[in-house]
Formats: sequence, structure tokens, C-alpha cells
Amino acid sequence: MRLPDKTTSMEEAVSQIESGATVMLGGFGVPGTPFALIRELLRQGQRDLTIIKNDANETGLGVDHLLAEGRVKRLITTHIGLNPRAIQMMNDGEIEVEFCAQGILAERVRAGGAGLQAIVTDIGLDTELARGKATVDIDGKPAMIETALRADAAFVHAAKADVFGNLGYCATARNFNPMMAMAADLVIAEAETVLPLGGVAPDEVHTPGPFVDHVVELGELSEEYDIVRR
Amino acid sequence: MRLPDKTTSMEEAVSQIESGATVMLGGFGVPGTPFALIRELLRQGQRDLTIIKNDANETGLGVDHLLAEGRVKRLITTHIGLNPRAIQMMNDGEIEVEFCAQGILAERVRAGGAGLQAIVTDIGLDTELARGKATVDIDGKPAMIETALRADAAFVHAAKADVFGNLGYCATARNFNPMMAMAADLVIAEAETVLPLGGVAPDEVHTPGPFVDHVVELGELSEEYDIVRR
Amino acid sequence: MSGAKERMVARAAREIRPGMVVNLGIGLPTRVVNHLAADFPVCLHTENGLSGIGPTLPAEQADRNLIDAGGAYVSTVPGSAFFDSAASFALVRSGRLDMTMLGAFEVAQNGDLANWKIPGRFSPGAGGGIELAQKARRVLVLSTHTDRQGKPKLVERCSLPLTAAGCVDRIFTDMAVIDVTPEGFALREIADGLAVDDVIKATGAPLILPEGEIPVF
Amino acid sequence: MSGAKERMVARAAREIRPGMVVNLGIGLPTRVVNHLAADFPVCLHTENGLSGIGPTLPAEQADRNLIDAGGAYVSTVPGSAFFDSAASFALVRSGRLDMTMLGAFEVAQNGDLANWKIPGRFSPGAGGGIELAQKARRVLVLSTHTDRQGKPKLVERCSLPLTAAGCVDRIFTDMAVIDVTPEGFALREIADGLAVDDVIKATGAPLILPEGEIPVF
Repeated sequence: MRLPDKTTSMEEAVSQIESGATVMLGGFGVPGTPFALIRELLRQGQRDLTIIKNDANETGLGVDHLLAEGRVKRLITTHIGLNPRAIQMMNDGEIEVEFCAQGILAERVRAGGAGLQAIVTDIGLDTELARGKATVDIDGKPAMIETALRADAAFVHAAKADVFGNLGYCATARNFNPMMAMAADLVIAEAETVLPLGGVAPDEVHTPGPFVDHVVELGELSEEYDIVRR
Repeated sequence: MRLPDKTTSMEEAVSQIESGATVMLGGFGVPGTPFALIRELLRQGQRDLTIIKNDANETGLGVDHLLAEGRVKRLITTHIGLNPRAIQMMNDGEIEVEFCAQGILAERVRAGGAGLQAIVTDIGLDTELARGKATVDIDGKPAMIETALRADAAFVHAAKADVFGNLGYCATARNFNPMMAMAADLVIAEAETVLPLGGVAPDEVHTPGPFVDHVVELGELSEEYDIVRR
Repeated sequence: MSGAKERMVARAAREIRPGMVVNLGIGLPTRVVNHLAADFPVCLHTENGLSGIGPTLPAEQADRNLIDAGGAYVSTVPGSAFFDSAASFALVRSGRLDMTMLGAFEVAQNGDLANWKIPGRFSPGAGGGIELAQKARRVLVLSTHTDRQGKPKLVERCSLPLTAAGCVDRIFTDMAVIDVTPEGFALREIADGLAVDDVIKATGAPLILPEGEIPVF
Repeated sequence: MSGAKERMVARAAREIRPGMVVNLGIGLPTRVVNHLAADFPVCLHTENGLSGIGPTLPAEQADRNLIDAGGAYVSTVPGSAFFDSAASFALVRSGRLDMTMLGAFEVAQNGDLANWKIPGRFSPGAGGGIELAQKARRVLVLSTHTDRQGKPKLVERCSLPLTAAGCVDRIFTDMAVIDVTPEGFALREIADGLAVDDVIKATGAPLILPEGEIPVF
């Protein structure tokens, strides 16, 4: 037996996504955001997307391009404070925004990736995020049912990958990527370096290959990946 | 700022556990079972324990010693087929046994470690494991509420640790250890090698130090850790 | 192992398609690996936390930290990954396991599987079996056609506690290859040297026969 | 930063006990780190996935992959660990975060905190704030005593949407150190140069005064 090779061109991998799809995007701010895959989605023209991402990036970066081109119908997120366009579009009703507590977004995505139907949590019980959510009693205390999130596709950014799709992330660029890499029907990983089988040590794999459908090697990184100078 | 040193003697760490406590034990078969910590618990004499562990080890190994000495009141587990004493004691009513599906045990422990109240799953709906469990409807389909598990103490076995408690596991000795290292009020890690701060690379940490209370260095490994010759 | 059993295992191995992620249960299913070519592109998964299982090793070459879920000392291949039990079953439950091959005490004609408990006699717990049976995309059973007393294992309704309902897709026995269809058990192939009547007699539920010649394995 | 604000931050830093795991929120709380000695045993946590935050770096020394939750380019210390967002909040919710210091729009005398939304004006989402406020073992607020219009931030009841109910333990402002007690706000310390009446006037809820002399910071 040998492990299959999943390297694919960016164009081919992204072309499997249709308009109306739900797409998860890794990243917390710049680190871990799959900018190249987002650019390809922009180029191919898919519309009416539901985007699941921690944040909406900043002006001129990542998700902001999709927003500017009117490709996003709905955004499930935790904080969009660094993107004035996202806030404006939300206030003007041009996009629908669902806010989650940050760790609960991580857990809902993970639950989707773990084949669970939901998690039960007391986070946000005292807040308006609790509105409309079913509650159950656990050990005599109320808690909310937060349903699992899955997507048609997930874009993740890895520092390194082997051709089978074992992924390694770097520093705080890990963030939401490992959970999203579990939680979509089509998982596309862009990697700064693609190594042969055996290139990622088995004990150091962050996302095991069986979760990943396509591995895309990045060439030179665009300036979107750079340090943000404020 | 520097990170605190959590190295402790085995005796002192284990002495914080009282009779009647719930104790999680890592391991799947031999790999990852904290045999030395179990021996120390045996030596110190705590009784009426509730043990949470994937399995009951085999005759003469690990949990079997606690069973033989009558220290176990209750066992939450997935499969005890390799330990005839455990099966006998269960059938004779000498210990109470609660069976979980294996991945659901992992998720219940993880939920405890993640500060969630429960998970919702359809696993086992058609089986007798569903008996007595509350169900909810998620998207029109029934699913079970499986409550989170936490313990008074967790014993985990790591291949390496730094003095702050960052842990690295080896191969399939990882198994239940990472989740249990999150899910107890007192987490004691035995490590084959204890390194100074910086000895475990930040991207290669399997269990982050903030989850761990005590790090105990193992000397020469007892033969319980060896290859099982059948 | 008898010739028919060995041929059953070899036949089951041919169900594995290139690129699949496959979990082979303890017992007969584990032997399927012996019938896969060295360069066949497949990822074998074991639920205790490894994707990319390599050959089983004798004790003197074994790594004390590296076993499969059945306790065999296995090895890695280039591209293997280790992970914890939560991630391992996340993979199973979320649809990333293309196929599992499991043993059985009973399989019912509606696909119900019983393979973990015989009340009063064998109750060690289900381990990972429920999740494998309930969530693998394709569930194959490898089993002798009858138990040691000669009683059929393929039945109208399971009498033993279920592992999962309606989960079995195809059954490989020492006598036949049988599909679970909406109409019940359907005979697909027959072991060399047997007559259809032999299979019918050893099966505890109606058997839908194919039109034309029955392939032999 | 004014002298009183700087003293407030320095005073808050003294709340951190050796061995703690601490999350410092965006804004004023982040500055607390400047008042910790180089050998002080503490673990700073940032919710985007790092335990053991080291000094903030200028752009030319920064690592593009290494930021804190506020977007500052930080560094590691010996013993740092990186983890994903699920593990990061697992740590927060399961009681492993000994302390958090947060900013506030309003704090009520029962400990309710509002710091994430001003309806119609500021609604970027709560980020990780709800979990930090609801689950850190000790929640400290660092804030100016009044807002830019001079309106008290310490109030009888929050008028803004809550971040978490009854979560605040202690408040550090440029005027005072105030505890949230079952009986309401209790004045513990006062900024150098202020009279108790100044604090009472700037506080939107009754203030329990200590017996005897009030410590000055």
C-alpha cells in the first residue's frame, strides 16, 4: 500500500465550488487566511456565498474582496470590527451576518467536523446571542444547543503539507484552520511548501491527510500574506 | 515573565487524590497508560474510585492492579474484553460498569475539558446504549444528549514534557491522553523525558502547559511499559 | 484458514477502490491487507489513532508505542499520521471513512448488524464498533456463513443487541457474496464448488437469486 | 497616557499572582504586561492560540504568522505553545484561565458587564469577549471611570447589551479600585490626589466606603 497523491491545480480544485455554496475560510486576521484560494474564488465568479470565518479581514484583504464584489450573501463570524465595509453592508442589509462567540464558532465547526449534531453550552446565556436558541437542562442548569456547522467547501492555509494532505500550520496561523479542515465536504489546502510522502513527521501532523481532498502548492506569496503595517 | 516550573514528586502529586475520587487514566491497551502513576495510587491506598479509561488493561497490568485490590467502585469505559477479572467483577456486581461508544467517550471527556455541558450525537441511537438518555431533535432528526465528563484527577503518560507541562506524546500512545489532560481539576503528567523550558517546540506541543498541574519525571520504565508478548 | 475463507478474504480485498480510507476490523478483516499490492493507493485507518498503517511487525522489531486497535504491533508508511481518539472518530463519524470491514454475530436482511454482545455470555463493551458500523460510508461484513453450531448468521431479524441498524451493505462469507438490498439478501457470487441450494440452506432468510449464471470466487 | 491611568495599570498588574494563566484584553489591559518583572512566573494567554506571550515586536522584527488577538505582532518565550482556536477557548471555558482583564462600556453593581455592543453605533460582534468574561476564574475590569462625555461607567444597571451577567470581580479605574460585592460596589483604594467625594460623584451607583483610612495608589 502507498498513500494517494492529492496535489491539484488551484483552478481545478476551486472550480468544484458552485454559486450558493457555503465556504469556510481559515484565518484569524492575516495569519492563516487562505488569500490565494480566496483570489481564485474571486476570479472564477461564484456568487451568493455563505462565508464562515472568524473575521472579515481588513480593507483590501481576503474576504473584503468577496464583499466588495458582492459575492457574499451571508457571513457567520465572531468579530468584523476591522472591516468597515462589512459593518456598512451589514447595517445596509446587503449581507446577512450571524455572530457567534469565538470559541463557540470554533466548537460548532469542530462538531461539524467530528460528525456531531450539536454541542451544549452555557456560553452567552445572558446575552442576545441566546435569542431563538433551544435550551436544555443539564444537571439542573440551563444550557443552549448550538448546532454543528458544516460547509460545502473549506479553504485552509498550511505552512507545509505532504502530497497526501497531512498538514502543518505555523504559530498563530493555526487558529480555525484545523477545525475547518474537518468540517467540509470538499477540503482544499493551500500550502507554502508541499513535501513528498514522509515530509511531515507522523507525530507532528496537525491535520491528518484523510480529512483533506486537495493540496495546492503556493508559489511566491502575494503581499496579502505580509506583515500589516498600521 | 517566565513560565512556572511544575515538576513535582510522584508521591506528592498523587497524594492530593482522595478516596471516592473520579480519576481519568490515559491509554489504549499498553501504549499511553500511566502505569507508574497507577502504581503510586495503588501504594497510597485511595479507595472507592471511579475510573474513566478506554479499557481495563490486561491481567497484571495497570487498572487490573486497582481492580484486584478492590479499589474501584465504578468504571466508565468502552471495552474490557482483554481483562477477564474486570468482566467477572462486573458480572458479580463487584464493580459498576458504564459502557460508551469509543469515540463518544473521547468526545464526552473532551467536552468536559472544553467546558461544554454536553454533546449531541446520533451514535448508538439504535442500541441499548441509548437507554435512559435524553434525546432532542436536530434538523428534524432525533439525537442523544451525551453529557460531558470531568474528573477530580487525570493521569496521563507523555513521551516528553517541559517543566511548564507542555506535553508531547509518541505514536499511538497519544489516544485518550490529550482529552483527559484537559478534563480534570488535577492533571498529573508522567513523562519519559522532562526537558527545560523551550525543550518542546511550540508548534509540536500536543497538550499545552496551562492544562497541566504537575509534571513527574519517570526513571527507568518498568516492564509494564514493554511489548506485550502473547 | 480454509481455502474458501482465504478466497473470501481475497475477494473482499477487491472491494477496496484506489484512494479510499479503510478501517479493517479485528479478526478476519485484518487479513485483507495481505491481498493488497505494495503500490496500491489506499489509506488504512485504525481507530486508536493512526492513518497509514504499515505491515505488522514481530515482537523483536515492534515499537512499544505503536499498535492497532486489535493490539497488533504495526508500523507506519511514508505519510502516516498519528492523532488522538477524538480526532480518530471525528474522521469516522464525519464521513471521511470510505469503508469498513467488520465481523458479525448476526446480520439481518434489512442490514441490521449485531457483533458486540451476547447477553449473559459475552459483554465486553462495543469499543469503536458502533461508530464504524453506523458511519462508515460502506460497511462490509466478513464472516463465516454459519456459527460453530452450524446456525445461520444471516437472519430475518437479529436476536442479539444491535451494533447499528440498517448499516450493512455487503456480506462476504466462506460460501457467498451477498448484498443487502431494499428487498432483502441478494446472492451475487458463490464459492467455488458450492451449489446455490447449499447457500440457501445455510442462510436464515430468503435469498434473492440472480438471473443467469452466478459468478464464482 | 495620564499619570493616573498609568498608575491604574501598574496597580492592576499587582493583582497577578505567581503561577497564574492570564489573558489581557485589547487596549488598556495589554499595557499591564509592561509592569511585570522579567522573572515573574506567569503565563500570558491570547485567545487566537498561544500560551506564553513574549514581548511585542516592531514591524521589522515581526513574524507574519505570530500575532495576539488584538493584531499586535508578539513573540514567544521559552515554553510557549501554539494551539487552535478550539483548544484556546477550551482552556478558557474549563477553568484553566485564572484571570482576565477586560475593558468596559458599563459595569453594573451586581457585576454585569457590557463591553461589546452599542446598538445602532458599534456592533462588530463579541469576538472572544463573552467567554473570557463568563469563564475566567477572576474577571478584572480596567477602564476610565467615566466615558468621554463624563458619564459614569459604573452604574446601577447596564443599559447596553450584556457581555456576561455578574462576572466582574474588581474594577480598576483612573480614580479608584472598586470591588463588586454582594452588597454592591465597595471602594478599596483611591487615586493619589482625589477625595472620596470625587469618586462618589463620578460613580453611577451607591459606593460602600471602607472603615478607616483608604489606601492610595
